Amino acid sequence: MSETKKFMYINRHAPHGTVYAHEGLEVVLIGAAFEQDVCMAFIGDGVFQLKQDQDTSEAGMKNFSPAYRALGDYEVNKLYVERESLQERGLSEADLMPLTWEDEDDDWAEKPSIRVVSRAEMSDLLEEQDVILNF
Amino acid sequence: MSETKKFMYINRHAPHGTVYAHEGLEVVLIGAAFEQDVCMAFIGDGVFQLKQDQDTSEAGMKNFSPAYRALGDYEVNKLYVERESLQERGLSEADLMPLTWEDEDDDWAEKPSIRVVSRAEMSDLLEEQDVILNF
Amino acid sequence: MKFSVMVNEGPYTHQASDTAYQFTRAALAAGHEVFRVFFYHDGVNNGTRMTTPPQDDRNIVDRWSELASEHELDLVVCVAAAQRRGIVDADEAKRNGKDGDNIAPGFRISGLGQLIEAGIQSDRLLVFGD
Amino acid sequence: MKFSVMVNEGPYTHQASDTAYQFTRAALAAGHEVFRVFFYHDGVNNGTRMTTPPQDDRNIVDRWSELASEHELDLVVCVAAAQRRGIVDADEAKRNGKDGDNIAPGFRISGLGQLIEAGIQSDRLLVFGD
Amino acid sequence: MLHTVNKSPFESSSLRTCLALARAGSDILLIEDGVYGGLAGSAHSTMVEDALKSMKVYALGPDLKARGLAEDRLIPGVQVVGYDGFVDLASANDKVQSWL
Amino acid sequence: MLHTVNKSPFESSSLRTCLALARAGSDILLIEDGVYGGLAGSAHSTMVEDALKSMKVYALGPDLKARGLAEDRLIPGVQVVGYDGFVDLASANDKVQSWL
Repeated sequence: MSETKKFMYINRHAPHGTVYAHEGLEVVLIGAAFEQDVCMAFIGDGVFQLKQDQDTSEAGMKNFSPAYRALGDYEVNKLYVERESLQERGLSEADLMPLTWEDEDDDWAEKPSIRVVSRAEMSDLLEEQDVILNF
Repeated sequence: MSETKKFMYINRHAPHGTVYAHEGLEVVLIGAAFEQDVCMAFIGDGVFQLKQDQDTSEAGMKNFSPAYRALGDYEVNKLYVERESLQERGLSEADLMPLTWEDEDDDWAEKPSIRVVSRAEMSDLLEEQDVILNF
Repeated sequence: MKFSVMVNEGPYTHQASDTAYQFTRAALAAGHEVFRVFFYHDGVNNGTRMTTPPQDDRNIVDRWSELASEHELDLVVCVAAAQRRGIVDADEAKRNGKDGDNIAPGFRISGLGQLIEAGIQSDRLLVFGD
Repeated sequence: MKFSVMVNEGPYTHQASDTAYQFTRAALAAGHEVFRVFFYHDGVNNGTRMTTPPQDDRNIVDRWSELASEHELDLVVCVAAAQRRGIVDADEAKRNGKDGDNIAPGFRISGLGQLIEAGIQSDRLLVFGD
Repeated sequence: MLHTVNKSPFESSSLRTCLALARAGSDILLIEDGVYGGLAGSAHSTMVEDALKSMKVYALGPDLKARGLAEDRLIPGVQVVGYDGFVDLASANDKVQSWL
Repeated sequence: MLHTVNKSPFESSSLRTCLALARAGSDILLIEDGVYGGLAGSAHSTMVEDALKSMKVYALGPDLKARGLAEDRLIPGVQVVGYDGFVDLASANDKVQSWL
């Protein structure tokens, strides 16, 4: 099979309380080398992964949140965030890290990676995928 | 300290999906040897632990539910079940295993171990304890 | 049809490993192919040969080892997840200065690329976890 | 005041072991006694010396071992939970026919009675888990 | 598309999230503690009854039996399958999403 | 009596169960993912606002910082403590119940 598959990594866990977000991100970064059509979805508590200003020093844990900024360099630039999940949590898009990527087809213009979508749009996106992994 | 402490084992997990109910019961059975004032509370999905007719053979797992019947022999005979938790789950007391103990102070009369209590009564019971373990 | 299976929780604590095992067995019994079983997160703890479960309970690790030997199943333990949790084979023990290993028969330690490859090569990828 | 602490989840997967460690350290720093730390369920996985976490992350197992050696902390791993999950010391390895052990320095394997005793002897018992 | 749910709706939001995102025509399979979502007469039955109007909902038989739940306790319309039926559902659908 | 809650109220019923059973005068400490329960303006804020009428609610500072939550995002009345404050709360109360 020489095909390209559509991979979606769904993130539904908050960071730090469990390792799923952290180890899920490691899968995405490794998976980027396989040149598939990749996107990430942030649903429910998963939206907390993208919260700005995470500082784990006092909790004595590793702060893996800067690694989300590397996603653009790995050509992982479709990060769908469910609007309803943000709203239920009292968050807005301004609370999220400003993640970007450089579009080589557009003179390396810096473009936002995060796309806030409605639940209905998220539902459509799920249906389009070939492989879904859930972290 | 020669004191007797009031121990409550709170059970809030359904059986089989996770090991907490099973390994929690092992703590109660071992703890019975220490002659403390022991009770168990079943709250939320914990009430499912006492459901009758559990049969794990097709799922290929160990059926530990018969061990609840041994509790009476270990003088663990105060099993408080929250009424509201049963109701929310569409269960009634008739769905629960008929657990009993023999009262040596009453000519070994067989008495029921399960006491269905209201949420308010459960709240009072929590306050009375010295040590609370949660499984 | 070609399946792959991902197991994300350790033995006994969550039912995930049990359900994954029963699914894998049923898929093989129905004549399907199982390309790979990939163990991630605490799932790597399924791959230790050091367990001694009670006699009257199932032996989850042995069950996987036996299924692997009967069906030439590829049981892959993620190396990064295994390092965090202390699952090591002889190579890993050497590389990380450990005085022994604990990997169970039929399991091998490899990278996350094996999971992505399973997703690409298989018709269906099923995930079992908490 | 005399505290005991119960840890019910393994390292890294849940924050429970981190919070238990920080609490224990803070209790000791405030001059309290910590009678025992008891590891149950997947918590027993904190007691393996086979982990090799990434260099830029905390080493949860070593942290416990060091705290134990600094403060003569009693770190007890439940034997029944350890058998299900493959944590063994030299005695257990012999008893169960294992070809090696993996217990980390400062941890000892013992029975559930040690937990009940901690509940009886301590002024407060705190539980950290999933 | 096949969605699996393995958590109790009384303790976790997984089933609610799954049903909010699953499209009409989807197959939903309740496994492990997820089978409690199939219980009739519970505080969350309506959620599954609504789903049944546009989707098929299945529950894994071995997990129901393990928990002492007879088929007559299920919401009418919820179908019971074995591990072989689980494999068939995973084959018949183009992909599987596990709401862990 | 001190109650600790370590799970997000958006995904788990733990906080709701804790508050239903905790008596007036109790101390509630939100730790780990439980600190999300302290967020103002969320779908579950009312639950904690009601609790604050008869109980004290605390959130663990290191866990708030780890998650990028500044104190001004908390429901007014929720107090922030460090690990030392956690130890003090555990000492000051006669027992501790962890709603895991």
